[in-house]
Amino acid sequence: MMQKGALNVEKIRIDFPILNRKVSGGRPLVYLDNAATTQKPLAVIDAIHDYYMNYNSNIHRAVHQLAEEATIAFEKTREKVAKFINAKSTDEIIFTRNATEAINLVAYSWGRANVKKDDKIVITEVEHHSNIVPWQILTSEKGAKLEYIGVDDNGYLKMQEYKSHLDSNRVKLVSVTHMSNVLGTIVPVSDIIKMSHEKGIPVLIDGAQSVPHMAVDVQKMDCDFMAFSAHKMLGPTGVGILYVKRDILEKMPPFISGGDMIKEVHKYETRYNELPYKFEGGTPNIADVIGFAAAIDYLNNLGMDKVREHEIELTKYAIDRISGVKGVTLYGPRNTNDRGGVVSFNIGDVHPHDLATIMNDHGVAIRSGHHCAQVLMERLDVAATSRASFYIYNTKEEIDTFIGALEEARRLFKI
Amino acid sequence: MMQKGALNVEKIRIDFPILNRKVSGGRPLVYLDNAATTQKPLAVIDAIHDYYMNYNSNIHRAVHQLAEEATIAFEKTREKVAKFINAKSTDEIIFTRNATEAINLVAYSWGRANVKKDDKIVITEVEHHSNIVPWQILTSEKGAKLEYIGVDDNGYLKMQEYKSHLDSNRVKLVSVTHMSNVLGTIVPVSDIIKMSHEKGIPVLIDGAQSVPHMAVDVQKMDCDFMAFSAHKMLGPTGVGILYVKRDILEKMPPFISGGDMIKEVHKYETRYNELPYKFEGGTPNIADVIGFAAAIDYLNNLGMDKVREHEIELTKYAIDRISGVKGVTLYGPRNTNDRGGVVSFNIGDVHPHDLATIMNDHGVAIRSGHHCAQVLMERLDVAATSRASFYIYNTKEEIDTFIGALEEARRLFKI
Amino acid sequence: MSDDIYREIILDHYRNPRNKGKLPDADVSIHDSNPLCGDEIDIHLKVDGDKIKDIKFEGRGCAISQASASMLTEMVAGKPLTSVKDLTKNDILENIGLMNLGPARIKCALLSLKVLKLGMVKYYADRDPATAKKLQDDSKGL
Amino acid sequence: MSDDIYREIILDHYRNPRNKGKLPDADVSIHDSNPLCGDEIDIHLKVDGDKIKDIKFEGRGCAISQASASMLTEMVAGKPLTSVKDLTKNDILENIGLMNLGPARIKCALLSLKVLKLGMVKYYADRDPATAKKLQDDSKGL
Ligand SMILES: Cc1ncc(COP(=O)(O)O)c(C=O)c1O
Ligand SMILES: Cc1ncc(COP(=O)(O)O)c(C=O)c1O
Repeated sequence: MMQKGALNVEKIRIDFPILNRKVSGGRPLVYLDNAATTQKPLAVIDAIHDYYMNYNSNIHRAVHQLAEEATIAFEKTREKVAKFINAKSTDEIIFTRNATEAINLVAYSWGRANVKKDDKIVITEVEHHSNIVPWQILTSEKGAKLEYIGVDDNGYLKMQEYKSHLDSNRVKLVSVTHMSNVLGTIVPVSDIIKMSHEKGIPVLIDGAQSVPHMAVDVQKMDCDFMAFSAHKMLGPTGVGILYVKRDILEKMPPFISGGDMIKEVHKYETRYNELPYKFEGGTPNIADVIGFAAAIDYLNNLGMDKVREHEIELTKYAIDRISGVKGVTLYGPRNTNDRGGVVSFNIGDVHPHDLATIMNDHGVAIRSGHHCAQVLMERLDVAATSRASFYIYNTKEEIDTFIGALEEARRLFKI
Repeated sequence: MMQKGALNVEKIRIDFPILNRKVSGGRPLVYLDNAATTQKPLAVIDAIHDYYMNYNSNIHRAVHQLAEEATIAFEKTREKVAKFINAKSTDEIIFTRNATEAINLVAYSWGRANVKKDDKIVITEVEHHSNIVPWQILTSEKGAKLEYIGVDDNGYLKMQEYKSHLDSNRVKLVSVTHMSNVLGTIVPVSDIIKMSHEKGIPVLIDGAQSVPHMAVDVQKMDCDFMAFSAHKMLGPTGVGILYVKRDILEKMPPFISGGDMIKEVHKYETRYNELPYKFEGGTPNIADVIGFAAAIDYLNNLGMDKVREHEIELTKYAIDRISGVKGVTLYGPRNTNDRGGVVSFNIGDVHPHDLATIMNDHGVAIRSGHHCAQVLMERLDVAATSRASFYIYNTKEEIDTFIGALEEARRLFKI
Repeated sequence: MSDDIYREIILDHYRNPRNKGKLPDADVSIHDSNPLCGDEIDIHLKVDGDKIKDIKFEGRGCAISQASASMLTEMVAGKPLTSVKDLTKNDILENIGLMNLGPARIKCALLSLKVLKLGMVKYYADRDPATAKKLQDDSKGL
Repeated sequence: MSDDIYREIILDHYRNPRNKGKLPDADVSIHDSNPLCGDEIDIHLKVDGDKIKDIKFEGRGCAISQASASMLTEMVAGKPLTSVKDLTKNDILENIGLMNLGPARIKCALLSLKVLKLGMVKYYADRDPATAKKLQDDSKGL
C-alpha cells in the first residue's frame, strides 16, 4: 500500500480505526461515501471523550472551573474555524447543527428581512436540496421568484444564463454551491461573486463540499455568507458553520431565540447579545464543537493544498479506470482541475441501489440515489446515480477493489 | 459514603468518571450544577466512541452496511424516547439541537401558521428565556399579545390569573414550564392543560427540567407539545427533543428545510417527507442521538420514581441545612413534594458570582446569575441568585461540603 | 451474496416484468413509494366477486422492487382478494427466493405487498367498511 | 484562594464605594455591562483641559467589579485623561491586589477600565477625532 503521492496515506490510515473494520462477512471496509460524511481520526474521537471524562459543563454563564475550561475550549474552536477559512473575526462565525441549518438561518433571518414581492433569488441546477428548498419556501412566502442557472452537458454552469439573470434586475441574493456533490464540478465562485457585487447583490456560497477538500479563503473570495458542515471534514456530527460578513450580520435579526443569545430579557422586550452569540440560542453542541477543533488541526497539519492534490490524483485514476468499464456513463467534467473527488456514474440498466448492494458485498461503501439533488437528476434525465467520493485516507488499491465490484455487477447483469 | 436511600449512589458514582476529578488545586469535584447540564455515564461516552470507531455513516439514504447499522441505531433512540415519555408513536418525536430549538420550531412552524393579530399567548413569570423570547418575537411580528401568569411569594403560580387569561378569549397557546429552573416549583401542568383544553387551546410544556427528574407521561398529561434536552438527562450535548401530538404535527408546515426532510424536490415545488422526517432537515446529530439511547437505558434501569425519590431526599436535606445558615434567603416552595432538586438562595450582600468563586475554591460547582430567567429575577427583585441543583450521583456528604463553603463565605464577608 | 440476489429469474422479471401496465377499467388503483430510496409502485386491480380478476402494476426502481412486484402479481392473480391479508413478509421473500436481505433492501422487496394490501383495504373501504376495517387490522405490521 | 480575593480592602470598597454616584454636569458618561454575568458600570467624567477633574461611577454586580471600579476612580482622579490609554490589565490587577483571577472573574475586574477607556475615546471623539482615533488604536486589546 506504499503511496508516493501528496499525502502519506499509509500513516494517515492508522489514525482512522474504523478503516480496520471488516464488513459483509469479513471484507475490509472500503469507504467511498465521503461526500455524505467522512470518517473521524482518533484525535477527534479522543477530544470528545476527554471532554466528557474531564470537563463537561455548560458554558458562558458560570464561574466554576469546569465551566471555565469548557468555555475556553469551545471558543478556541471558533478561533480555529475563523482562521481556517480566513474570516476577519470570530464574531463572524456562528455554530449551527449542519450546513442545512446554516442556510436556513440566512433564509429566515436575512431573507425574511430583505426579500420582497417580485424580488428574485438565483440558484443553480446543481444545488443540494438544502440550498433549494429554503429558497422555495422563502420566495413562495414573499411572492418572490426563484431562478436557476442551468448546467451544460459537461457539468459546467451556463454563465451566460447567469449574466441574463443579473441583468434582469430585482435579484436580491445569489446562492450557489462551491462544489457539486454529484458532478464534482468546482463552480467559478469568484467570478460569480464579482459579477454579483458589481450590482450590489450579496452571495451565499454553499461550502459543504469545498471547505473539506481545498483551501478556502472567504476574504479573498469575498462571499457574503458561507455554510458548511463539520461532519464532512473529519469533525463530529451535529456541528455546522455559518460565516457572515460582519456588516451584514450586524443588521440581521435573530433566528433561534432563548437562552444564551440575549443580553437582557424583560417581560415584553429583549436586548440581544453581542455577535456571534445573538445567533446561538440555547445550550450549544459543546462537546462536538470542541471535538471539531481537533479535525481542523488534523487538516492543517496535512495542508489543504496537499489534500486537494491527493484527491486530484485519486479522481484522475478513478475516472480513467471507470471509463474502461463497458456500459458505464460518467457524469461531470473530465478535467480534474475543474472538479473534486466525487464521481457519479451509471452502468447499463443496473439500478444504483442494486449496484450499491453488489458493492457492499465487496466491502465497498458507495452512495446511490438522487443525492439530495433531484433538480439535477431531472436535468440529467436519470432517476438516480451511483457515487464514489474520496478523502485523505483513500488509496488507488481501494479504487481497484471498487472497479472489481463494478465488473462483477456487469457480469451479474450481463452488460 | 454509604447511602441507604432510594438509589445506590455509591455504585452509580463509579459510572461517572468525571466525579473523580480534582479541581481548584486538588479538591474533589462536587458537581451541583445539574440544572445547567448533567454529567454523563460511561455507557453514554462509550456509545458515542463506539459509533465513531465502528459504524460512523450518514443515515437513511444509503444501502451500505455502515449506513444500515447507523440508521437502525439512530431510529432505535427514537423508539426509546417515545417509550420513555409514553408517546403514542415514534412519528411524534422530532430531534432538534436542544429544548430551545424545539420551542422555536413550534413558534416558527405552528406559531406563524396559527397566531394572528390580537391573539394571545399565555406564559408564566417563571419561564426560562427559551420559553419567553420566541413568543415575544412571534407576538410582536403578528401584532399579538404576550400574557404572564404571575407567581406568588412562595413560588406557586397564581392560578386565578390563569383563569382570567383563559376567560379573556383569543388565547391561542399556553406555554409553561413543568418545573422552574430557579425555584424548583413543579407546575400543576395537568390542571393547566385540562382547563386550557376545555377552551380548545393547545398547551406546550417545557419539560427541560422535569423529564430528567421524574416520570413523565405525555398521553396521561395530554400536552400538545413538549420540549426537552438530552444534555440535562445524562445525554450528550447537541440533542433536543420535541414531542408533538400527531394530529397537530400533521398540519404543521416544515421548519428547517433541505436534505432528508423531502420526498420529492422539483424546481419550483417540493413534496415533504413523512413524519417525523419532515421536521429534521439536513444531516442529524447522528452520534449523539445514538449516545442518548444509552442515557435513557441508564435512567430506565434506575427507575424514574427512584430518581425522584432520591432528589426529594437530597432537597429536603439541603433546604434544612441551608436554612440553618445565618443570613440566607431561600426562594421557592418549602414543601419538597411541590418542587424538584433545584435550590436557589442568596446570603447577605454576597453577590452570587462571589459566592460561586468561594464555592469553586472548595471544589463545589454551583451556578450564579439570572439562570436565563430575568423576568423571574425582576419579580423576586434580585439581580441574581446562587443555585445548587442535584442529580442521581449527588450525596448528603457533598451537600455538607457545600454548606461548609457557604459558612466560609459568611465568615469572609462577615455576615 | 449478490450472486444469490441477482439470479437469472430476478433479472428476467426486472427486464421483462409480467403484468406491467395500466388497467383502464380498474376497480381500485393505489400508489406508494419508498421515501428512503425513491422506488415507486402503482397497483391496479379488477375484482370479480371476491376474486382478483386482473392485476397490473406500474413502477420504477431497483431490480428487487420491480421483480418482486412482477412476481407478486403472478402469485395473487385469480386468488380471493381477502387472502392478500394473510400474505407475510416471509411469503414474499420466499416467493422471490431472497431470504436474507438486509433491512434497507427488504423494504424494496416488500413495497409491492404494502401497496397491494393498501389496495385491498381501499377496495372494501368504499363497499363494506366493516370488512375493510377488519382486513386492515389483520394486515397490520407490514 | 478566596481569602486572598475577599480581603478587608475589597470588601470595604464593595460596601463603601468611593466616588459612587451621578455627576450632573459630566462632560462624558459611558455605560457597559458584562453580558456573561450581568455586571454593569457607568462612568461619568468631568474634564478640565486634559485633566480628570472629577470622576464618579454607578454600577451593580459582584464585589470584584464594584471594588475594582471604586479603586480605579481613586487611581485616576486628577490624572491626565489621555494617560488612561496606558493602563493595562496588570495595572488594574495590581491596583486591586488580585494577580491570579481566573478568566471569568478577570472580566469582572477589568470592566471598569474598559468603560473608562471607552469614555476617554468618546470624550475626544466629539472634540478632536484624530486624537480619539489614536487613543483608540493605542488602547486596543482590552
Ligand atoms: C426550564 C428550562 N427550559 C429550557 C431550557 C433550555 O435548554 P437548552 O439550553 O438545552 O435549550 C432550560 C435549560 O437551562 C431550562 O432549564
Ligand atoms: C453541496 C451540499 N450542500 C449542503 C449539504 C447539506 O449538508 P448537511 O446535511 O450536513 O446539512 C450537503 C451534504 O450532503 C452538500 O453536499
